[in-house]
Amino acid sequence: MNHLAGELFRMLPFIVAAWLFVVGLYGIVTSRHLVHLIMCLVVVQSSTYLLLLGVGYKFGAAAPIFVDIPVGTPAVDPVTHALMLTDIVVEATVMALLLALAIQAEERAGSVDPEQLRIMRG
Amino acid sequence: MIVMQVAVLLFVAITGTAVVFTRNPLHQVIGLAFYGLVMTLMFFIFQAPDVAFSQIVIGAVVIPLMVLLTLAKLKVKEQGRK
Amino acid sequence: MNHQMRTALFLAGGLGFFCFYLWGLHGLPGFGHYPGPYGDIINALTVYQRHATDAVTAVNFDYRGFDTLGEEFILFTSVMGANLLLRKQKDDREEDPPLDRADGRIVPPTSDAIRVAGLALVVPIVVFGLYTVAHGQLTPGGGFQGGVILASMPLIIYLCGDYNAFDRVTSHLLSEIAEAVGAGGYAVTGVIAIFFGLPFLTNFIPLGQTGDVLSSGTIFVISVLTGIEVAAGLVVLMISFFAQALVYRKPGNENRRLP
Amino acid sequence: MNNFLPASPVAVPLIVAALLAAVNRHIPRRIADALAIAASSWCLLACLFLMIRSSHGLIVYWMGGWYPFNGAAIGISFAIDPLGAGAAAFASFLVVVSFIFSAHYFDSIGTLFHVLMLAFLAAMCGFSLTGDLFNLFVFFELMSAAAFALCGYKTEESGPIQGALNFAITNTIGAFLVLSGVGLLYGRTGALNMAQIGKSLGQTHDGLVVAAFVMITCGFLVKAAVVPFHFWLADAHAVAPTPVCILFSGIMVELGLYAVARVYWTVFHGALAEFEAQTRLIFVSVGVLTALVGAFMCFAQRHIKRLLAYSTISHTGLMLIAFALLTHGALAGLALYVLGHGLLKAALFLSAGMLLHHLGSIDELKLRGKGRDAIRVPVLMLLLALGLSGAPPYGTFLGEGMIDDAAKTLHYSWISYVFMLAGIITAAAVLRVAGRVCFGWGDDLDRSQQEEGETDEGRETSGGPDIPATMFIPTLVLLLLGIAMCFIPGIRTRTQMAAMAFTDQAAYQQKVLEHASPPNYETPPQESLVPGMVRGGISTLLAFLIAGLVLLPHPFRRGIAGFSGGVSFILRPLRLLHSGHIGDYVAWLTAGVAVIGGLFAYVIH
Repeated sequence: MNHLAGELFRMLPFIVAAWLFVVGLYGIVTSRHLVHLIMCLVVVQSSTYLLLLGVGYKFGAAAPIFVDIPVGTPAVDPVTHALMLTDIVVEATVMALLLALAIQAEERAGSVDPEQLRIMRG
Repeated sequence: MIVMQVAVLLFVAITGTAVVFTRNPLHQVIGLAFYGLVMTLMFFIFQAPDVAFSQIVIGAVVIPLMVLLTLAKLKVKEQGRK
Repeated sequence: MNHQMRTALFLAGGLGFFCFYLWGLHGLPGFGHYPGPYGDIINALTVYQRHATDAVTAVNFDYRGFDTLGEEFILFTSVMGANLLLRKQKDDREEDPPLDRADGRIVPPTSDAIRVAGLALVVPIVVFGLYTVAHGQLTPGGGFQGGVILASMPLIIYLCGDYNAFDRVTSHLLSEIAEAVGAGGYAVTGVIAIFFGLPFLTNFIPLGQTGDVLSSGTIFVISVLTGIEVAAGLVVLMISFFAQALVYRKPGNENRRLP
Repeated sequence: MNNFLPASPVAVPLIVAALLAAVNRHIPRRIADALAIAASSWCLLACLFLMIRSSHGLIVYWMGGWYPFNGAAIGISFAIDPLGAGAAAFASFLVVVSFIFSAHYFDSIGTLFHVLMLAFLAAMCGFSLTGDLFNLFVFFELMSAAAFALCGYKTEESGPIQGALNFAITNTIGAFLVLSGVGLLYGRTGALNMAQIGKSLGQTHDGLVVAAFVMITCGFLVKAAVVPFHFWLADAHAVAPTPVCILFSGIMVELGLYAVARVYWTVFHGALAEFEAQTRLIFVSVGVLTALVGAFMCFAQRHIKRLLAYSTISHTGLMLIAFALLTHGALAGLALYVLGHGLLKAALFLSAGMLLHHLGSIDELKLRGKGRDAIRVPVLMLLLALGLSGAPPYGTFLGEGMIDDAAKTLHYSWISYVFMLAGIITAAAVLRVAGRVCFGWGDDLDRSQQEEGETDEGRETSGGPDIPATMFIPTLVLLLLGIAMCFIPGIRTRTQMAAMAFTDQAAYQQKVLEHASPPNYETPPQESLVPGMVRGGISTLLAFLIAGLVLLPHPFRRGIAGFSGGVSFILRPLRLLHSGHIGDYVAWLTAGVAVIGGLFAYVIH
């Protein structure tokens, strides 16, 4: 039992990451509103934050800012943080494009329900 | 520290799930902004202040704002059709 | 496929994917046990090599500055793309946009207290934004974060004043030019290094004293350029979205009501 | 110059893009055209030069001058080899063609089109040249961001918006899959440089490695539009402006496959070496499925651009088969096939664009018999269709022959029938279009198949009484190059040498991390081209036969009614699956990743 709890703890951020990925996809698949769908995509993306954050973390280590702490103090991985920053920008920009498309969908097709947006088929 | 980490991770999982299962976009956007705040907290707890800094402005302000503006536009259009 | 079939297909696939992903994640060393070496090397080198105390900024703007160049251009491209997608069509009917409120409801005018509070907020926000941009190499922050803070200034003006005030403080044209200058400047900074006989994006400016605002060579320059790009890019985005959603608040439309 | 050249295919278009964005609308259109063409020509020349230079060994270029520290990469490198540089050069070439062709397009949007195209180009070049896994993701996203916007350009119609939405959502999920895979690898190895990850993984093949492999591969295969990730492609191609389509079909989709190959040979080759046979079988199966689904769907279309899009799906299936053989011989064939196919498919899309420009429609049935006064275009399409069936002397034929030779040694010679079948059906579909549009053969609109979706699209240009030279000449040049590439002396040998270097994981690692000099490869023997010629000839004849049967006047067709009934029996459910519903697409995507992942999990255990 203790072993299982330890294993769960060891994997916790990663389990949450996998869960968010799948649950976000579920939201996308079952969505009836484009804006809802786009927000679900944000949840999928946040899965990657958790993965990267969990990967780069070190127990008991400080943030990688060497102002108040001397060089050599154990610090968490700065590279994953840089990757996450990139990821966040990507998130915001893709959102902007998708929302612009959603506005145009309402404008041109008169609906934001994926059921009604099926002109491209066959 | 560890208790806080576990708590915030579970909190992220719950709020994320709630965002997906909120079907009304107007309610959902509030959930999303809250989710952004929870993520910010998580980044702070996991020693990522730089990321937390970005996340709070992007996740809790910029994205919800864009979504709100989109929803406003959609609503105007919908009313115009009726 | 109808809704049930789609959901069933997804649940089967999603469950499979979830298990598969967990199987892969199980091979990770467990959180809290970062294996290195990349981050540890950076942590050890960054203060000596780059005179920057914020390792994340050093990675972002120097060690992996090329990624950030791509990232800046993702932002730049998306802003351009949103401009393209939200452009006015020639055949767009000049429809009377209805108001976004129920018939007869009157929006209360913004109170003076809020206006004053908003104005009082603007100055510290700008100062804080500039501070964040300038101290990126020293403390958490940098061009990206500072840029977003700066971009929130017109937003506050909108929230506390109105769209007209927002319109007055933002210029679409200027923001677009500033955005292009920020993004292009980043690439140009990289090219300047070549004239010093160095590879693309290499530092060519004296590193200065660790802890100074003007330290860390190109990191500072790139951070400022990124700040310009991000702030201007977000303002352009906001203008595009506001123009979509808020046409009906422009002067002259003020008294129209739903038919 | 050595410091500048490797970075210039990314830096130059980005700087010009920023410049054009800054002066938006304030310079005349022709100056913007000239600047954009100059920038993309620079990329073309630089990449060609790099391609030739790197044939003597990998060129490794460290951004920011951050050379590896104790064998660990701390910066981002470009690792340029002939195949990567070749892909970038081809992308630049298509961008140049696209800029020339689009002289009559996009009048109302100032320089926005140029800006987006240049960013797209920089992303494709960076994507082809980089040696860093996360950097690959960044350029993947930059490519996508530009592509989404370009795809939705015609915002005045409903179709492009829906096509762009489907494209953007599926590809974004693909990108997250890639990023998750990168995260997994980083968590194990603490490295992002592909050579270093490969070295660090060594021979280990546990769940993490397999999951990372499947997620990265599937993410890139979304871009490569492989069944069941392919749905977005037809939607996006059918609606994107023609000058953008040629980039989508000609190179962007293939770059997805390029990334799969690059990552496999630099990162996973050692780890998965033990399971090479199983990996081969899995991906060949996926490829066959893709080739067949694409071919049948292609034949069922009447929207000409959509028809061409499905033909692209079919051919990506063939390309995936070629990659899946996992030998350098097949990879060399793949490279030539991509080049040959890209030239022909780009020319086919340009032909469709000319029809749209001249006749104002892109619906095969509506255009029946209308092509007589623009007879150049259907004739051009006919000539191009021959290339799709792999007839000599088109570039596709050369690649196909090499792939067949490689398959034979692996006892996979049956795949040449798949190549023939896909080639016959896609070529027959294009021949049918050419025949119907040009001579008015075949059925008229009244017996139209029960079309459900979009069959036509609005004009992209102001139209005109004749076809301008800026449209016709680029198309002709593409066709001629598609033929001429067969006659470049030693092209097969050189490509094979390049493929050997591409697939040599150990040499790649040593060169990137330790700056070792490259090994010398011995010149491979050349197989005879005769069997390929026979196959290509048979395919072409059969394609003509099928197209002829479909175009026969109605009374004569009674005899084959049973045949066409059978075909539509297969096609109906297949077409229903292509529902245009984004939820379906994502559900298929998830299921596809789960199935491929499950197969690999089964194999490893």
